[in-house]
Amino acid sequence: MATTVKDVKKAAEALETNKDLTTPAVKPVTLPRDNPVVYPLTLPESEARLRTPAVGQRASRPDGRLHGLGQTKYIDDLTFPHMIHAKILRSEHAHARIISIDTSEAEAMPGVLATLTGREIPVNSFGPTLQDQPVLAAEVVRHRGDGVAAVAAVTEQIAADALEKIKVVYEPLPAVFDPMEALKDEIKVHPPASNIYASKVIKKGDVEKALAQSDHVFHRVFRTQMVEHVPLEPHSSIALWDGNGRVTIYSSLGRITLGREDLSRTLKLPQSKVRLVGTIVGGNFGGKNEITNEPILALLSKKTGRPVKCTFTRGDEFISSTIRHPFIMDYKTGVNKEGKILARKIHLVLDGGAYCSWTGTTIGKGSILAPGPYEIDNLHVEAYAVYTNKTTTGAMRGFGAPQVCFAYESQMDDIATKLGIDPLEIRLRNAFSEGSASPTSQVLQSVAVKESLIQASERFGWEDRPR
Amino acid sequence: MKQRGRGMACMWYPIGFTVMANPSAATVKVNTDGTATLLTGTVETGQGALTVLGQIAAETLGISTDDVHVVSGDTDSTPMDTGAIASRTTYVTGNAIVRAAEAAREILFESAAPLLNVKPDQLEARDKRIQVLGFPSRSISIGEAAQHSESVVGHPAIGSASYNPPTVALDPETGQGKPFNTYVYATQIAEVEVDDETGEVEILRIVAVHDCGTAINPMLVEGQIQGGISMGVGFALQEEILFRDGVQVNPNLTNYILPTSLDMPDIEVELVDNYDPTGPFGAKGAGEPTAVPTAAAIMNAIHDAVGVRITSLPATAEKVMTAIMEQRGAQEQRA
Amino acid sequence: MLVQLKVNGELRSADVPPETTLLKMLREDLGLTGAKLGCDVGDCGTCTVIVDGESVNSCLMLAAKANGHDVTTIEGLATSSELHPLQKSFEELGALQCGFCGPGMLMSAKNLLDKNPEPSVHEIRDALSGNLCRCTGYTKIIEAIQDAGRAMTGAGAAA
Amino acid sequence: MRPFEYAAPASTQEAVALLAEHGERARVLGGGTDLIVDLKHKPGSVAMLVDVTAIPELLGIEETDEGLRIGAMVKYGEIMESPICNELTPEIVAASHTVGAVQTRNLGTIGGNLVTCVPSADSAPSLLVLDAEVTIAGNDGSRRVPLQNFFVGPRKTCLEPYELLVDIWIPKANLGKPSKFLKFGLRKGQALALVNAAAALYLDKQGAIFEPRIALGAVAPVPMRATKAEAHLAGKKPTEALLHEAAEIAVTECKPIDDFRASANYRRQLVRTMTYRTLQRSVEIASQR
Repeated sequence: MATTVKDVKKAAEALETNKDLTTPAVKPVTLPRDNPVVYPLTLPESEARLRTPAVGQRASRPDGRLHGLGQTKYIDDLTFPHMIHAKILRSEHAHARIISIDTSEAEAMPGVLATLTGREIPVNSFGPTLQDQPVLAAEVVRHRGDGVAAVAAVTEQIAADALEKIKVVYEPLPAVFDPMEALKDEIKVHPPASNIYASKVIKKGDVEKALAQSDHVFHRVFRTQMVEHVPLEPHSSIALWDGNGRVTIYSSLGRITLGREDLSRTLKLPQSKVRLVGTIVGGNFGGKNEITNEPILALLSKKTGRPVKCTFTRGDEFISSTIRHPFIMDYKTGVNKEGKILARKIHLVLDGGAYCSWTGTTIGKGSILAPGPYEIDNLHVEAYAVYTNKTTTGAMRGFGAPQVCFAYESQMDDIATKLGIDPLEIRLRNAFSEGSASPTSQVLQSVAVKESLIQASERFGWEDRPR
Repeated sequence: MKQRGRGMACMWYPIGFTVMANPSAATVKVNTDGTATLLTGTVETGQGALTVLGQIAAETLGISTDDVHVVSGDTDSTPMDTGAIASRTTYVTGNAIVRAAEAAREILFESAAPLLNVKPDQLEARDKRIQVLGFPSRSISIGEAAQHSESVVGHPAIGSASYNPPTVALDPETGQGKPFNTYVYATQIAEVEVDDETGEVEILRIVAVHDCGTAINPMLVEGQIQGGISMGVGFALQEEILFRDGVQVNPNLTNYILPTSLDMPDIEVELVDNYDPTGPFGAKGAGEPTAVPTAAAIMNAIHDAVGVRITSLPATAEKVMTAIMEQRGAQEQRA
Repeated sequence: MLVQLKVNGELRSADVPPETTLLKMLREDLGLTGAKLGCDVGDCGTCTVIVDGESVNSCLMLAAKANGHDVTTIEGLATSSELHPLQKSFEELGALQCGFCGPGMLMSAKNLLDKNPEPSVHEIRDALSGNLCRCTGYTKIIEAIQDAGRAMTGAGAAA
Repeated sequence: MRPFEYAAPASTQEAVALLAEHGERARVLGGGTDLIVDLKHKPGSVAMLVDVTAIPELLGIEETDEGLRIGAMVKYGEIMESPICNELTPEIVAASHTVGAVQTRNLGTIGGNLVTCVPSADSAPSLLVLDAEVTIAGNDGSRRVPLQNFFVGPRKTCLEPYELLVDIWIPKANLGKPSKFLKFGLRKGQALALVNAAAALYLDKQGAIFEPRIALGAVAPVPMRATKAEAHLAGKKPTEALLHEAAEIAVTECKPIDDFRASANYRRQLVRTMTYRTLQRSVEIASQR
């Protein structure tokens, strides 16, 4: 592709000859707006898909071919006649009282068909365990991702322009961002409730005694960060409210049964009046397990009598969808000379962001898994989740497990280093076996941690390096 | 100078929600052409769940993966499902499907038994036929059996069932109880190279050995593991949403750094041979746990390479460099 | 303004405002929804198409700039008699999961194999660094590209 | 994006005339990898885009008696595949390879990168160490400016509103000059530079350094030369200690900032390491000649 003077001349000539193409004299006929994907009608059969027994086959996915052809339809690929587009205005403050919202100027714009504010939502709250999150904030905004108003317009650009015409008057409130600060309850995110909205305790044996009797006690604090799921497909949904008062919603949601429950609740409609359709989700990882803008679109569709679509921008995806809980993890572990863990005392603080979301499952799994896959007779795990005026943290691949694994496995190597024991060996000395008791005293079955350690070490060649 | 190091991390991870009910239902219809239609309320979110669920239905009915058409993702027509969350689909929805397909199969056995002059419990569904146990030459095709059920017996071969993993609530004081029905286990080992003058960490290799019970579809399990590791790599070294006064400073893919193809190491995947009698054909799950031990293994490898313990994620080059300089400072003071 | 393109070998045109990106024109005016909008600023690569033999981010290119040029999208990768070897390998080896990165990923892969039929793993990684994938860790995608490359050069492929 | 007009003039004169006509509301459109993003984020201020990517005077790579000429609208992808560049200025090729990813390199132009004039412009250091000059066309003809003087401040060049960057010249004497470019980003693919560094130098018959050049990106308001470090090297034998001393001087010359990507201190550490490494590699190449 190296360009030379000759190439430039050639390019100029090509431009010349292409003149007809670039400035056609007659407007050519545009082909109908169909989807002209080219694909062969006779398709090769995949052998693994044809074999019995089916289990254990490396069968290819039926959607694999459609992915490759560009034929898979995600929500944003769907259009309906007369479909319009919605955009959501987000908060200007991390914490503020909403004094007033004036949408009149936006509504007067040509191309704008409707606006919506939180007060118009029949039941303006949702959440999988605590219903503490508004669909659109009506009284108080608790983080910058809170939506305060929505606009439906004939194009996305007009909807975006209209957002700038909405006048929201706020009374800023003091905000708290640091979870350790938030624990003090000096600034409350959901007053009068405490910022501590979830906690968990797991106790077994006598930790203090066992720590006192340990040959070595290891203590360290570990921290993890906020992480976004980054599905390549941003959240997208389309709502169609029909003449029978029934609403159909196409959504990139990963859990439609419970999504329908949430919609029925927020819209105050019987479940039979709500149909939720999911196509393939373009990446979920826990981030698409809650409704976001679906009730808003339903109500905008009701107001306008048109299908309404909203696809998140990448920015929306970051600030208004959920993200992974940061953990602050205080680990104290007592071991004997042989590296056997005698006691582990763990204190976890989860930065919950502005709303509860999937914190229940995260704090549950995080606490139970925190001691690691090890037989430990004396345990004390205490975990607290606190509200802060930041992005809501929710479900993300692992529900707290990647966080605590970072802590318990880092400390395992600290112990190994100090005692001069090989990292593989110290794990084998402590790991669960079939029938071991878990931190909650559950008798474990189908245990394979030692097997995985040995097999991985063999594959890696762990023993190849002299100690 | 570049310093090499290696680190391992193992983990355990549960299937399903913590005590909270998380049922799935399924309906399996056997068609007169010998295929089956599976109705599930879950949604394909990329893992290949629908393929695996189809394989589970196919296995129960003795037909091939291709013989099962999966209908999903519409609350009007599919049964309830807690959804694509908590690594639960293969295990929970899979268990519901086994039960639903067994119910449909039972109807086929009832219809076929008189035709084959045996009792229903003497039949099995195998290689696309209903055949007499231990006497495979005496058989009829599944399509025929379905046809007979539908048009003669008047009992179409449709089975429905649901499954919710049994748990025991945790004691509020001590947290003791049975929060999950089963767990999976894994070990990952990372080899890294740390540039001790920039702090840059290059991951050379990751070995991942995972237990997921029976791998219903090993190819898809491998895909889960490889993908989980890439999230683990981002979590370990790169990804962080940064705030200034409550405002995200990097809410875009230019400044929120996640692994590109050039940032990923070669990944070697193996599965542990394991069978969980409580799962569908011994299967457990593979979604989330794949992303769990990666960061820990990498941090241990960094420690092995340059002797610094990273205590907060992500281990950016700057953080690693700062730790190396602090360590040098401390060593100089001692000297 | 009237923009006329040769898309997947056929002349297509649409009357679009000058601020229309090539991606928007393909998706909304020509009904070709294969190329995706993932970030809208050229970071993710889901919008990758090939213009005059070179892969580009169609979200960063004005449709006006493509006027009079040759555009190949994912919809034009197969023929009516055969899948492209990349499509075959990607399918058989389970290279894609959620698939949202797929159309862009495949166009980048095609762009690579068109220029370099037998790329090394590093060259493949380098060629894909503008296509983010969150599902696969890129592993099976790289394997599938190698496999397709072998099929195209006649070295024999697994798929 | 908000509405704007679009024009694709066929010559430099036409382009300059359009820019003069529309004044501040017009913007020059090159590959668009920066400008289109800006228009999406900060819409509304631009009424006219003047697309200059098809103007023949702004295209092409050629070697003349004067040196190497790279048209302002030459894409990174073209530089990477140019046999002339690969032979004569391999580190400009290397720098081009670190820009974005394939798709952005097939759109983005070297001139666009210079005009955007961000401190981290990837193409700048490898050009600065070869004493590159640029040709600027305006209403009254054209002028030639050393690249160093082209950069005025963050996102500010010496271009007047009606002027156009036409091409970039590497003097003949510097073609094939031993050089090394390094970029350090937060990841390997599609990275923005935390620090860019380039060095170029010759060794004389006695093995002493002459005409040393060091350029750094992303550590000052504009891509900069570390002239004191250069002066320290000139005329001396390239010992390891000398190169380390030069790197330390470069650290004192740069003026990095703290931002969310990295601290100023860390950037200084990178300058230390990367200056040394680019010098060391340049010496290695020079001594193999």
